[in-house]
Amino acid sequence: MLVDLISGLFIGAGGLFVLIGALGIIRLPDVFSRMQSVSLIETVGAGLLCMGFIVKVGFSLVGLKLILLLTIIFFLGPVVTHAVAQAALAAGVKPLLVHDRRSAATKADAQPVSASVDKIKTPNVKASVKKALPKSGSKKADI
Amino acid sequence: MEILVDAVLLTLLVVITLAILFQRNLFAVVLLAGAYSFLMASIMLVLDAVDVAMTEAAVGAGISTALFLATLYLTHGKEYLQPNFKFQSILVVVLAGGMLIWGMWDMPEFGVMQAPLHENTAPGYLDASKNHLMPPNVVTAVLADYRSFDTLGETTVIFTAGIGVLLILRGRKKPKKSKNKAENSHET
Amino acid sequence: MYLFATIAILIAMCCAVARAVVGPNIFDRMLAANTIGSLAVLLLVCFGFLMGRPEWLDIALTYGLLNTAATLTVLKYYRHGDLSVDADHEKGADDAG
Amino acid sequence: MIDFGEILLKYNAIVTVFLMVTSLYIVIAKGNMIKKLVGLSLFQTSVYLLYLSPAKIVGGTAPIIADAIMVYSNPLPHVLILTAIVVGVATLALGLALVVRIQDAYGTIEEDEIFRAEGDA
Repeated sequence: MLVDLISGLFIGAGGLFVLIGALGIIRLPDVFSRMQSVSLIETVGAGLLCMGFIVKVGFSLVGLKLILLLTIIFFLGPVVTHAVAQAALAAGVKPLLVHDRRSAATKADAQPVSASVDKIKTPNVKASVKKALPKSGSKKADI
Repeated sequence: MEILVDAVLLTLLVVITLAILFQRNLFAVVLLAGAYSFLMASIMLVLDAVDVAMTEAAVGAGISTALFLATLYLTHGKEYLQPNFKFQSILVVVLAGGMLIWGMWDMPEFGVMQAPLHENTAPGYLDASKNHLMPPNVVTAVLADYRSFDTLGETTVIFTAGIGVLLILRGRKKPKKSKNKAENSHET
Repeated sequence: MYLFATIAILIAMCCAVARAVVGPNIFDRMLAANTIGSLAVLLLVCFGFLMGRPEWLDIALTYGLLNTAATLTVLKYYRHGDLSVDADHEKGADDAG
Repeated sequence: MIDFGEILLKYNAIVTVFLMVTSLYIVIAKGNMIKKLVGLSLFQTSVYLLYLSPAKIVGGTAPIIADAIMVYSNPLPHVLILTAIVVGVATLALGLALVVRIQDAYGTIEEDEIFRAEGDA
């Protein structure tokens, strides 16, 4: 009974964190900040979920597998996000700092073109149609 | 519950397929194909095909992606521009799709136990696994025992494909890359 | 609770797919593809418990490893334009070009 | 009023047909060889789905025998598809090798450019 309660709490919290991370994936403005919410899913979300299941099954083969899985996700997720960040930086994607956001916002105010930072939709679609393949430089297209 | 999860995953699959259709950057196409494979493997798991899901994840998301990337490297993966809308193709495709839907509409409903498919041979294999000295995994039992010659033939197919890739790529200028590719296809 | 977790993961998967489809540049897609893989692992675990047979966690392990390997392969290809390059031997070589 | 229950029960078949049709369109209408091969592998995957959907029994579990479980899904399509996947990746490798040779011979992997080169020759 207590076990059920504890594991339920863990799993619920994990689901909540996964949801928050998902919100971040669609709402945050650029790659680097999205990376942060992805790692939220991969560490806290996955960790809490696996914790809950481990508490539920106790010490058994399934529990052992869950521990292995938790280890893998917990350590390899940040490795992957780090690699993505490194590759993005090497390809010339600049992080969108607060200071940049302000200037982008004022620029958007100055120009009638809707390049507002909050509405990431329109620039996104445009940039993806325009197909910004690797070659840096053109990364200015988004936001 | 299974039906709901299944339906959501299938919808995501449709979305990704449409994205692949309209995407012009080959690199992004390969990435999306990898995501498609993961989703498809999840669907296979929901459909209770555990072994198939594992194979699909390994082959679709792992080896296929590596093969596509190797080919992109060798062919420089340029973007391409061409007229998008081809009337004849769309006509053919819509006709084929309509006929398929028409033909499949009479099939038994999803997940019904009384479908003819489930009543003839499958219970025999399940019983054999349950009562005789067969491994508990029925798929393994069928694959490695009842039809092991078939599996041998399958291995032969992979071998032949590896030899074929080697022969096709033999006379190239950069032998290093072709060897790399052949190894990739060999690992299956 | 299992149900809630499963639905949360499905919703997160929808968001990741949306990001993979819309994503302005290639790294967004890459990140989204990796997220889809991780979420598939979590979905697999939750779904196993939901259906009462949590034995196929081996497959989840396979997924997790493959997901990482695939993403790193793609990144390596993207960064160096080649899969067989030795990254340690070209320190400082800026091939971002 | 649309009957959503029936749609949900037919949803697998509908999506399977849609995937088949879309990937068939990619194969026959897109000019780039690599994209054609991506379409071909998507087509194969939708065929897997075509085989695996009827094998599922709602309420059943995967065909791995355990005590106290009565209903299993049908294992035979799984066996067929397991073979098909492996053969599929062999086909894919061969096709990609051919694409590499085509690039060597023509300098392009666009279908129309290859046709043009052939017509001139």
